[in-house]
Amino acid sequence: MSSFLPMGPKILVLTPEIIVFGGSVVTSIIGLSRSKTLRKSVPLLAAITLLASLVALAMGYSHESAEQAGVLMPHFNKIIKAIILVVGIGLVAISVGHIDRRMEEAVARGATTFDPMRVVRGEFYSFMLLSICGAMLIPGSPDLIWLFLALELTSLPTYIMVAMSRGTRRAQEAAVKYFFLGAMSTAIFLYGFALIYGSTGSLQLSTIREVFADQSARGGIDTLGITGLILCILGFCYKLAAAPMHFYAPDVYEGAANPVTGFLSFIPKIAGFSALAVLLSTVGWSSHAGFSETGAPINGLPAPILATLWMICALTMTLGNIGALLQKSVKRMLAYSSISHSGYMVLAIIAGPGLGFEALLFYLISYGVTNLAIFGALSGLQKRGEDVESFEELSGIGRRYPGLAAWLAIGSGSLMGMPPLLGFWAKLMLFMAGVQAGHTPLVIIAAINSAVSVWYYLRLIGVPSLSPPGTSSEGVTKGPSSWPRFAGAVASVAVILLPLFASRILGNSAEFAPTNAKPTSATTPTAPVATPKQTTENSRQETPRQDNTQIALHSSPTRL
Amino acid sequence: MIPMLSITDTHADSPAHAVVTAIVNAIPSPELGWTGWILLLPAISVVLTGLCCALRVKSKLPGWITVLALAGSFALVLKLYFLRGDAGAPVVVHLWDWMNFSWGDQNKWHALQADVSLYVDSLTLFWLLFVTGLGTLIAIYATEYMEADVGKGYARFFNGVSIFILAMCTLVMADNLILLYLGWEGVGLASYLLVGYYYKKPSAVAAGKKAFIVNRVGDLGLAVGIWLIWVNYGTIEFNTLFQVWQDMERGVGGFDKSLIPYCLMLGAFGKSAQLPLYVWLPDAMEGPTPVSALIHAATMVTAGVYLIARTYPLFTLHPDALATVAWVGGLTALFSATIGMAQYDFKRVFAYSTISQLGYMFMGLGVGTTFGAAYHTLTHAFFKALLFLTAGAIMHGFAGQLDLRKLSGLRKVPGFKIVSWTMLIGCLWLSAFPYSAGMLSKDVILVQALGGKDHGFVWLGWIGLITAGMTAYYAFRVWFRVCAGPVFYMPGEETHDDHDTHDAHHDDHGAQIAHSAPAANSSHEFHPHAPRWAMNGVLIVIMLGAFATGIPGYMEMRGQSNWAQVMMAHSSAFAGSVQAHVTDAVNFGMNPHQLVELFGTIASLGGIAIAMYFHLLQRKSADKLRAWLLAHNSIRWIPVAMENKWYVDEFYHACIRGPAWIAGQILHFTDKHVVDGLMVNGIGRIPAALGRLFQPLYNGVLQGYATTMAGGAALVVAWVVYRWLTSGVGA
Amino acid sequence: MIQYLLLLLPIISALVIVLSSQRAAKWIALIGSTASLIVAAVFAVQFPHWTTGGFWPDLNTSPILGNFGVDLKIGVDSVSLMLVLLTVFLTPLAIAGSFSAITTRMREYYAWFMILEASMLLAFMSRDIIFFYVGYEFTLIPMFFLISIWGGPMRGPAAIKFFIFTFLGSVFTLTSVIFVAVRHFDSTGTWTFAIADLVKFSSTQLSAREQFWVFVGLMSGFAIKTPFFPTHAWLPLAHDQAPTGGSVVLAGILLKLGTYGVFRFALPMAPIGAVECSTFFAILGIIAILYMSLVCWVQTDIKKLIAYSSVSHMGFVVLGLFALNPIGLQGAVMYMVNHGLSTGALFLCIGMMYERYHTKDMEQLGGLVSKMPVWSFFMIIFTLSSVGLPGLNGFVGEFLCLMGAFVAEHDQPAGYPGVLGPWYAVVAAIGLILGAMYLLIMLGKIVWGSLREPHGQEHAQDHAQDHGQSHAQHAEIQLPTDLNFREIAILAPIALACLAIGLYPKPLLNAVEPCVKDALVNYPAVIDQYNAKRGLVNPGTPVKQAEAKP
Amino acid sequence: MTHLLAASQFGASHAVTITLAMSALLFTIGLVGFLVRRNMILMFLCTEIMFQAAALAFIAFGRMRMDTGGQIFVIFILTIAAAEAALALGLVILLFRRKETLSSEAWSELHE
Repeated sequence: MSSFLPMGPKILVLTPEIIVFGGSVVTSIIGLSRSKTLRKSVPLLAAITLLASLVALAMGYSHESAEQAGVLMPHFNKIIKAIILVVGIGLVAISVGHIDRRMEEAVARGATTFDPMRVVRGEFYSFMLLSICGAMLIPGSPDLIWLFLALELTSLPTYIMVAMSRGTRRAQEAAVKYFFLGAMSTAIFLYGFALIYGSTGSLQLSTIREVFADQSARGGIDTLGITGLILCILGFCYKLAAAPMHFYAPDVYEGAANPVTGFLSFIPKIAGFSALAVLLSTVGWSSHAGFSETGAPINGLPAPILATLWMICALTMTLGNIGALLQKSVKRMLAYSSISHSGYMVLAIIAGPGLGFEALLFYLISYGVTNLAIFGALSGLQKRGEDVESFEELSGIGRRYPGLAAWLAIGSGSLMGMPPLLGFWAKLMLFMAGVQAGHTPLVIIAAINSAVSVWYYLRLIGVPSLSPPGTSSEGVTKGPSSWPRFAGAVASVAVILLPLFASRILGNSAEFAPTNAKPTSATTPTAPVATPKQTTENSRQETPRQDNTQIALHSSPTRL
Repeated sequence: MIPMLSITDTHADSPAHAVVTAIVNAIPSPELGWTGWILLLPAISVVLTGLCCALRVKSKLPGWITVLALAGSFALVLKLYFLRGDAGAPVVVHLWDWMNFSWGDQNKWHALQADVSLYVDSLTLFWLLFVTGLGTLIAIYATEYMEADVGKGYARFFNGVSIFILAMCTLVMADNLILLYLGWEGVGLASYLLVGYYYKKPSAVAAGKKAFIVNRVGDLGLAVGIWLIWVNYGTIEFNTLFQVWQDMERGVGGFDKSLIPYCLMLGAFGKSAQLPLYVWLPDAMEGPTPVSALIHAATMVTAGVYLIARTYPLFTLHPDALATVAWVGGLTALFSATIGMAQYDFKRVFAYSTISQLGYMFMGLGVGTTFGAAYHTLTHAFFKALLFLTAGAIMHGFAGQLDLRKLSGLRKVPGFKIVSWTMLIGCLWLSAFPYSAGMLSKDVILVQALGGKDHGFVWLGWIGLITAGMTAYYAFRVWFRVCAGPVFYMPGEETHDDHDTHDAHHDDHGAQIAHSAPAANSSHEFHPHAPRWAMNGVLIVIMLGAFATGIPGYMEMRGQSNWAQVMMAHSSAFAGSVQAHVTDAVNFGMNPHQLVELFGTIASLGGIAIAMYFHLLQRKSADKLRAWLLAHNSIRWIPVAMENKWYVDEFYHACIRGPAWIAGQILHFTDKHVVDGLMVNGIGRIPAALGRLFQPLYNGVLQGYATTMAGGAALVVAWVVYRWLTSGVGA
Repeated sequence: MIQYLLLLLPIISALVIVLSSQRAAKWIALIGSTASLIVAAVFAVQFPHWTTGGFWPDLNTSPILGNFGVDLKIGVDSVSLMLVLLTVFLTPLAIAGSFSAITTRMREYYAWFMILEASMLLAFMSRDIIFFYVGYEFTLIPMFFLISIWGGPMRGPAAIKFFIFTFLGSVFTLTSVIFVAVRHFDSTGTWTFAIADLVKFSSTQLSAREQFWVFVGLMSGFAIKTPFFPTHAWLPLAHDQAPTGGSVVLAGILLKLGTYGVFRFALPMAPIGAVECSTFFAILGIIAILYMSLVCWVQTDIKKLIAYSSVSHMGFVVLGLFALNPIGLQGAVMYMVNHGLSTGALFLCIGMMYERYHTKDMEQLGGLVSKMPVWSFFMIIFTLSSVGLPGLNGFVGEFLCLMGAFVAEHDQPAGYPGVLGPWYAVVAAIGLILGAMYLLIMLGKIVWGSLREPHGQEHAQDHAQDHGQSHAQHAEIQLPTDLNFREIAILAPIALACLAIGLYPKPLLNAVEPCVKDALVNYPAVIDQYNAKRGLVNPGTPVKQAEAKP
Repeated sequence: MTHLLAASQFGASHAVTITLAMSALLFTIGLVGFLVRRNMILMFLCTEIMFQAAALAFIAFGRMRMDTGGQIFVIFILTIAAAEAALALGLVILLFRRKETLSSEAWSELHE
């Protein structure tokens, strides 16, 4: 058993999570208050909690203490937490006014009296905070147990949130689908954990990394470990909504209320990507990858893992996009779009630390903020107390609510990667990372996919602003609270303005390497620069370069 | 080493021929900058008449502006001529840089230099003299002729005329081929605008279009020629080119070099309406008659002659090309004469005669007498302008009547005396009546042809003689029908109240006429509209000019030096020409001079006599002859084909325009349904179709999802295992 | 700082327009764009490198993704500046041309228009590939709205097709650019997207295979934008449906983004790839010229005809570009500017006619010269310019493009060997005939002939209302029979520019010359090698390479 | 690192192998059950079986590696399983109240 970690730095590092957890307890209680003002302050409280947590993160987090606490990737950890908290505040804002909407309206009308048994607002925000707390815990996990628990802490509240987000049958159906399939995926990655444990004999991620390094130095990670990793990746795919575990997403996103959909499309995703990053950091990447002499990519990931991720990446992008093309419901469309974005981000995971992680984080920021803009606009609308879901209902709302249409348009533009919006820069970095890692074919697939995606994003731009208002869109009015719209507005402005600060947000890419990893980030040029003259003369038949400093280039097939 | 010019030296038996030793290198002459005004005056006229057009000036102001501008140009040309004389050395006047840039610095191929500069030698002057001179006269004529359009199309007309003179002067004064090309297309534009002057008539619009497009075919040849010249010689400036060419040996050069003259030829044949590109010229008669006179008889159509004369040093390097020019010219002359014999519209008769006479000019160029070609150009300019202007006067007077069967005895109609007699002069000149200028100029060419030793030039000479006979016939067919005989006339279908159909002459081979006004105004209700001083005066002046153009011919005949000859001799066009060794050749025991004198006279007088019989003395017998020809199936095709212009238009329509149009339709269909529909939209549908393929998987059933997920996971794992087993290298 | 002012002016105008009233929008737009024109003129006067080549101003500023070398570097060389001038010249005219045509949602229209101008300027002025791409790509958004709000009855599909098509192409361009940047990083350790650095790196350091793919990637975007032959399907539809102002900018400037991209990026970055592909693309160009000419011939919709003719004309540019010698490139650049002027003006003319008759069907119209002589005058001028009549602007570019292709042989004494040759030019030159044919036929149908007007104009107006252009609130602006002063004032400057360029193209040619040399700096050697591989040896020595400008 | 060396000589215990096989079998049973059964309670129980299969594997590996970590993990698995069970039952009851059926197929309103 590896050494016990000192408690002090650990708590220091975990302060933000602790604050969030505390907040969740408080909100769950306050939500039951008879005072309307207090009840109404629940989202505010949740937001304040997240803000406090953010402050704590900004003030208290240091790389040293994080390293002491066993955090594998301190900088990554910090930024992921920050993203979760910032976007979390926005997610809280867009959900204001949704939960208990009927109940509160009835109370306001005097039709009924307040009944603590029939309200869920407190619980809802409490679960939200819990889920956020779980997601925050993931990137810093030092061992598999922590990782497992954090993942479950992220997921379990979301199941309930889906069910309680609105009282319709669809929400309940979504919840049950989400829950059962989630349980299955949990079992899959749990089994994967078991296999990894069996292969390495440790639950500590740092130890696992050493063992894997040792194994690959001796010919490759053994079959048990590889199988475990692949199972884990597949299990995590559920959180990412990545193929082949993405099938639930359209149904669940459609069934849940708009703000919850917004939540689902971001928090589990970032949790999944953090988990993937943390887990894969045990098998390592080469932080600098390029071409070998033959043009074959050099990448530190073991070949089977790479193959898995490659396939997942390509499939997810493609299935997401082609699925989205056919949708009539905005939320289903956004679900597929969310799937495809997971696909893009897997590319960043493949590219690995350094540029890849930087691209991943930037992409997550971009996706989170853009998501807020879109769901802010969607949540800011209602039709007879119900969510607005289909394109028909959005048709021509730009005439009445130009702002909301604009946010939808800006958000869509960013998602499709239209320069100069945030999404473009994210995609740019992603492609840079992909090309640098030697996965140009994957980048080309991604590029084609983003072109395909234009078709449905254009609908989201065009239908609200360009189509004439139809019968379905006549009853659409503004939602009860202006906070979602406000959040959408802020997010839209951020989508436009954030690129200006991109450099400052990300800091230095060198910090993204796992701290305990071997220094593989030497940026030596790999391929000798071939001048056109040389290349026309000879036909470049050098043998592939064997690079022993890289971890686990090849695994022996005989060990499968 | 000056091989091409040695010929004139060795055959200096004729004292008339000045001995030129080399093409003189042009002198840059900035002090002659005022020659730019020759271009600038018409340009100013273009602007001013354009303004008149915009301001809807309702007077003859635009006409007089144009006349003044052209007269000014003419005066400047005269000044230039007297300044330099017949034999002045060529000068280059640089006006401003145009398409001019360079790269590298090693050789001349590292720059493309095409400036707006003027190259003035005696060839240029020769052309300028009659272009501006006749231009002025015809403009004066038009001020009266077009008066019905004052306030409507009057300014537009003179705008077009100004554009034409500007472009034509640019063409002949250009010091490089690209500027020449500018003028070349510019005259095409003027032709387009003026032929389509009566824009409400579909036939006029179509004729203008046709003229431009057919000319473009020729222009393509010219363009290719220009490129080839640049590729081979690294420059397109005449002065440099001449120096290069005169240092070259005959027949030297690869395929692309020997292609150059053929390309230029194509351009020249397009502009000068030779086979196979002559088809636009007859249609171009849709334009107002002064335009036909100025552009389509006297000046523009001689641009092709000018081009070949200008690049003659190149042509002499390629004797086969010259022979081609000669043969095309000769055959065109014959061919169009056959058509001209059978037309009833006398303006068209003159159009075909123009083509025919242009054929003579090319024959002259081809057989080696640039002097003959240029001289014939000059004489033809005058007598053909005269003919057209008289035709215009008749149209003007008889409401656009052009059918020679519907007019008769005009010389007795009051006011048409001058017209008739000037027309007679024109016809005599055209039919090469002995000792007329037309005969003198034609003889120079025919003598040269009959004296030719190779390329079958002798045959060409005989063709020329036969054509001369036919020419005499059809020229006098017109005159005897229209001006002689009993007085009888039917007006055309236009009335002067409706300016739009002014000049809308009857078209007897079935072209569409938009306004089918009642044609049968009985003649006694109709009062012919006699020409006044401007038209008559111009007719007389041009007639006098036509006489005057005979002078060089007489002097030539008497072996004296004359200005036309000297001017040619001191231009690049003379270099290498092979004239004046014709006395060696003997046919029927006569030398070519005697031969032409005899047979030319016979042909001319014979033609006139036949015409007199059929069209003055026994008018009915002409119809009988026609009926007799038509009655016999074996020879029926002759009159039919001749009257239908040998179906060349129809042939082009069926073989070129039709297929292209069908191709256009097919391609449009392809574009719409294959490129756009199948390819683009098809590819566009792929993603959605793929999406539909996967749609059943999202069936909403929990177990279904679970199975798909598990199955998908299994597939991914299977794929990984497969990759692992087969390659050992991931992705 | 004037270059930033130039970029910001349209954006500021757009913001002001958004905040202003519907009535004032068009005037603000006109003032804003005119101010841009003035600023650009000042910029052009200050520009020191007209004949020497090189970029100005030479500044490094405003990092956006600083650690990845993405900097907002603004600077122009003479070719960019020419296109900038074209942009600022055409935009006010297109705006003024929309005054009476746009009667609904005017604020949006003019705001989008100004944004469009800004993004075009950014694309032309950027010295950073990513910002070029930003400008290049962002033009889609305003154009999408311009088409889909103020367009014709098929505006939706047209806008979407235009958008997706162009986007699809440009993602490959982006991928290629990223590839080059990454390879640059790999070999030097620094990130940069500066055009000069990447061009230098890519043209000299990438292998033949890499260059080939980089070139293919770059071209797939530019080919669609230009558009090259088989990828032109979006264009006729987009042009047909776009409002007049949109068509003007689309044909006049946006298409030039594609050819500008080829000139500025594709050719300099991947000489080997370009040489290998040049015959292919040249043949595409020729097909475009001939095929589109024939298609134009059978069009009945005048706007579609001009749209197709744009594709045909762009074929000449393609041919000129792939001649890979100074003459061809000069021609191509000239053609870009001249096509912008003449086709833009033609679309303006058609728009003015459409506002009066509400039809673009040539079967329903005819003989307009007798009713609208001034309009007809302009129409004829611009058509002739399109036909390539010498003395007007179209000729210079067309002639040089063809000549460039003609002289692009392996054994050129011009110092720039090529891989095309006479036959390419000769076949393409048939386009001269066909071009004259379809354009004159168009003139013959609609300008000349006896007057033909569509029946029931009132009905046509009602019909237009049905298509979403509700004129209900805004009474249709009454237009005189012939052009009014505003419309003449729009067309006259273009006509003058056409004439001026046609008669005195020398300043432009001189300005383009150094840029052309820079763009071709690697070519003679590469082409000689390529031809040697095909067994064609250049006997001459290549021209002394121009020193790369600092 | 010593424990690694010790673990590398694993495979000694026959019992471990059997347990692992058992675990794999259990997981498969759970998965197959999950895929084929329509009753939501049974489906949930199948996920529990899969969880327990993982737990069994942890124990077996822990034994094999001579490491207590596996056993510790099992405790957490059980906890989470309990939490999930609570959640599952809550959900199932909620659904049953709505539709009076436990069949998962009754809930397929959301689909393409």
